[in-house]
Amino acid sequence: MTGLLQINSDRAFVVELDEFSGPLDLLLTLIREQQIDITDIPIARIADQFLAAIHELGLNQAADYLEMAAYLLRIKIQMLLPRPIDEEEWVDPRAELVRRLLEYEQIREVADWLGRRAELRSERFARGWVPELPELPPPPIMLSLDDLVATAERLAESLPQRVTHRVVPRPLDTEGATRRIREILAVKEEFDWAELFDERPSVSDVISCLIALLELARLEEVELFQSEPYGMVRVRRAAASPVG
Amino acid sequence: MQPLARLVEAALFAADRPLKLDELEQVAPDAGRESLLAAVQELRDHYQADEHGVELVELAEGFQILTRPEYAEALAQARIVNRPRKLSVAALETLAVIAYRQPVGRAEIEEIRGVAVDGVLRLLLERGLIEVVGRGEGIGRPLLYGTTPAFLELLGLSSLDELPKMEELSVVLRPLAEEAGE
Amino acid sequence: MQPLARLVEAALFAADRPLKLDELEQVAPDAGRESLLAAVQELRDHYQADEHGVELVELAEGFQILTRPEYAEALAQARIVNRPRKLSVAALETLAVIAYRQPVGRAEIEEIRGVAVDGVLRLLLERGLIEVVGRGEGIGRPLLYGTTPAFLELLGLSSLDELPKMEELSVVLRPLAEEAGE
Repeated sequence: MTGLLQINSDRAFVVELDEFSGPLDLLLTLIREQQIDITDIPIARIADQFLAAIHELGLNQAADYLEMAAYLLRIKIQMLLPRPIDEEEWVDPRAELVRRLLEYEQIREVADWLGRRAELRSERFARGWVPELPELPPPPIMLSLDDLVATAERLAESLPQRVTHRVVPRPLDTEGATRRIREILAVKEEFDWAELFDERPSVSDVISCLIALLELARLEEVELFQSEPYGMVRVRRAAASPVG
Repeated sequence: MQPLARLVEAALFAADRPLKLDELEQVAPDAGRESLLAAVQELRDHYQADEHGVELVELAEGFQILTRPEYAEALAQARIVNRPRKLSVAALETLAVIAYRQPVGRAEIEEIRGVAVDGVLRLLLERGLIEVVGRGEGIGRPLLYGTTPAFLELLGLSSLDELPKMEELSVVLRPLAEEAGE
Repeated sequence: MQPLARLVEAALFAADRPLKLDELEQVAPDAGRESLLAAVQELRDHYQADEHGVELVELAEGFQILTRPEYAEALAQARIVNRPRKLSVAALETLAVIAYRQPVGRAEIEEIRGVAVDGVLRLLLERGLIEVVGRGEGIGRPLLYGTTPAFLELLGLSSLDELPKMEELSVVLRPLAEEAGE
């Protein structure tokens, strides 16, 4: 704990509040700022600084960063364990981290190169307006079963299927309800709101109508009133209403 | 070519519409209308004199560079302009939802895809890949969509049964009791 | 200009994308590849020599006419064109992994980048910069991704071979054993 506070008070490194593209990016930035040899990372210090940084940047809720923090702490502990007498047997607990950092650094270099290329390319423009040649039918469509199935699978994957507590009700249809209210108002000046429903309306139907009515009331298309407390809600075409 | 004619060429080429003189003035604010018109003329003459495959024409909508009419047929033949197009990701996703869950209404498609699909639905209807197959229950009795025979033909399928089975997509969002019961 | 160069110009003008040599051959079926390449070269030289506002570039395994870079500012200022939005670092990193390791699955990308990439993948798919190119082995047979011609177009590359070679990068991956031995 003291370590963390210490880091906060004397900030040997400068972390910009710029967004990092991930924990490896942040880690690499810390290492670069302090000109640390990547193959000999002072893991205890870096782990503390990493924790302090994600705390400071408000990233301490992000799973990816937390995972990295846990990983660093694990290595820190492993480094504290006594080494085997036979040094040959000892595998540096940091080796995997070093490999990942180097691999990431490589990708980062390529990403920067791609960014510069894209920048150059964005200075040149292709033809903006291509007039259709006269009297051509719309272009034929290319569609393959593979594309369709891959797309369907991608969609299915992205659906919240494993979240069993998430109830997905029939979607609300306020648009339809609005249309229906206007249809009735076109022929009647005033009606019971129960008239909006079938005999057994679903909850979402009732909510849809309620939202639609409130919205129409806000727009001053309708007036809502009750003749007595808890009485039936009546819907009336507003005086200035354009409907009808 | 003179610098101003070069700039005019770049502008007419890159614009997504024919450009009026006013708009060309915005590209070269210091040039003045006279010199801009001269630059347009220079470009037109250049295309003419050097026998380019394109020409500069002035229509009511403004100035534009067009391919010469004599090439229209060769270009159409080669499908340079009218080439077959892949469906956009949005169209493909919508089509996938309809294929697996038909008959299905707009609200449900939007729920799965998480975006409004009006435009895409219209496109798919226009291209004859989907059609209205009925109306659903509930308020407003929403239109329900299904795929057409043209859709099967495009995929080389003889019936919908030949679509690879996709349990997830046909089941998810069905009655929740089933899922919640897991 | 020679008739074939004029036709090539008309074709490249009419297309809103790079045209491959194959496609040019369809426009001029009797010309032969050699003379078509010569016509492309003639057109390129002509734009250069006569100082046009556009130039012919080799792009995404094809040819395309583009405006010269020096006009970008004026065209953007006048709202003739919209400069494409810059890709985020996350998107560039993901593209870098995919470009070098394709076909590659999500898990591998996440392993290298150290973050979840669902959102970025979706964005890149939607922008057509990557596509699903197959399925991997193993549990769930993960989707594998690769880059598209649009990716080359975005970067102004004529082919993937133009990407920097791994051994040219300043950071070189050393074998693990070497480090562990230190």
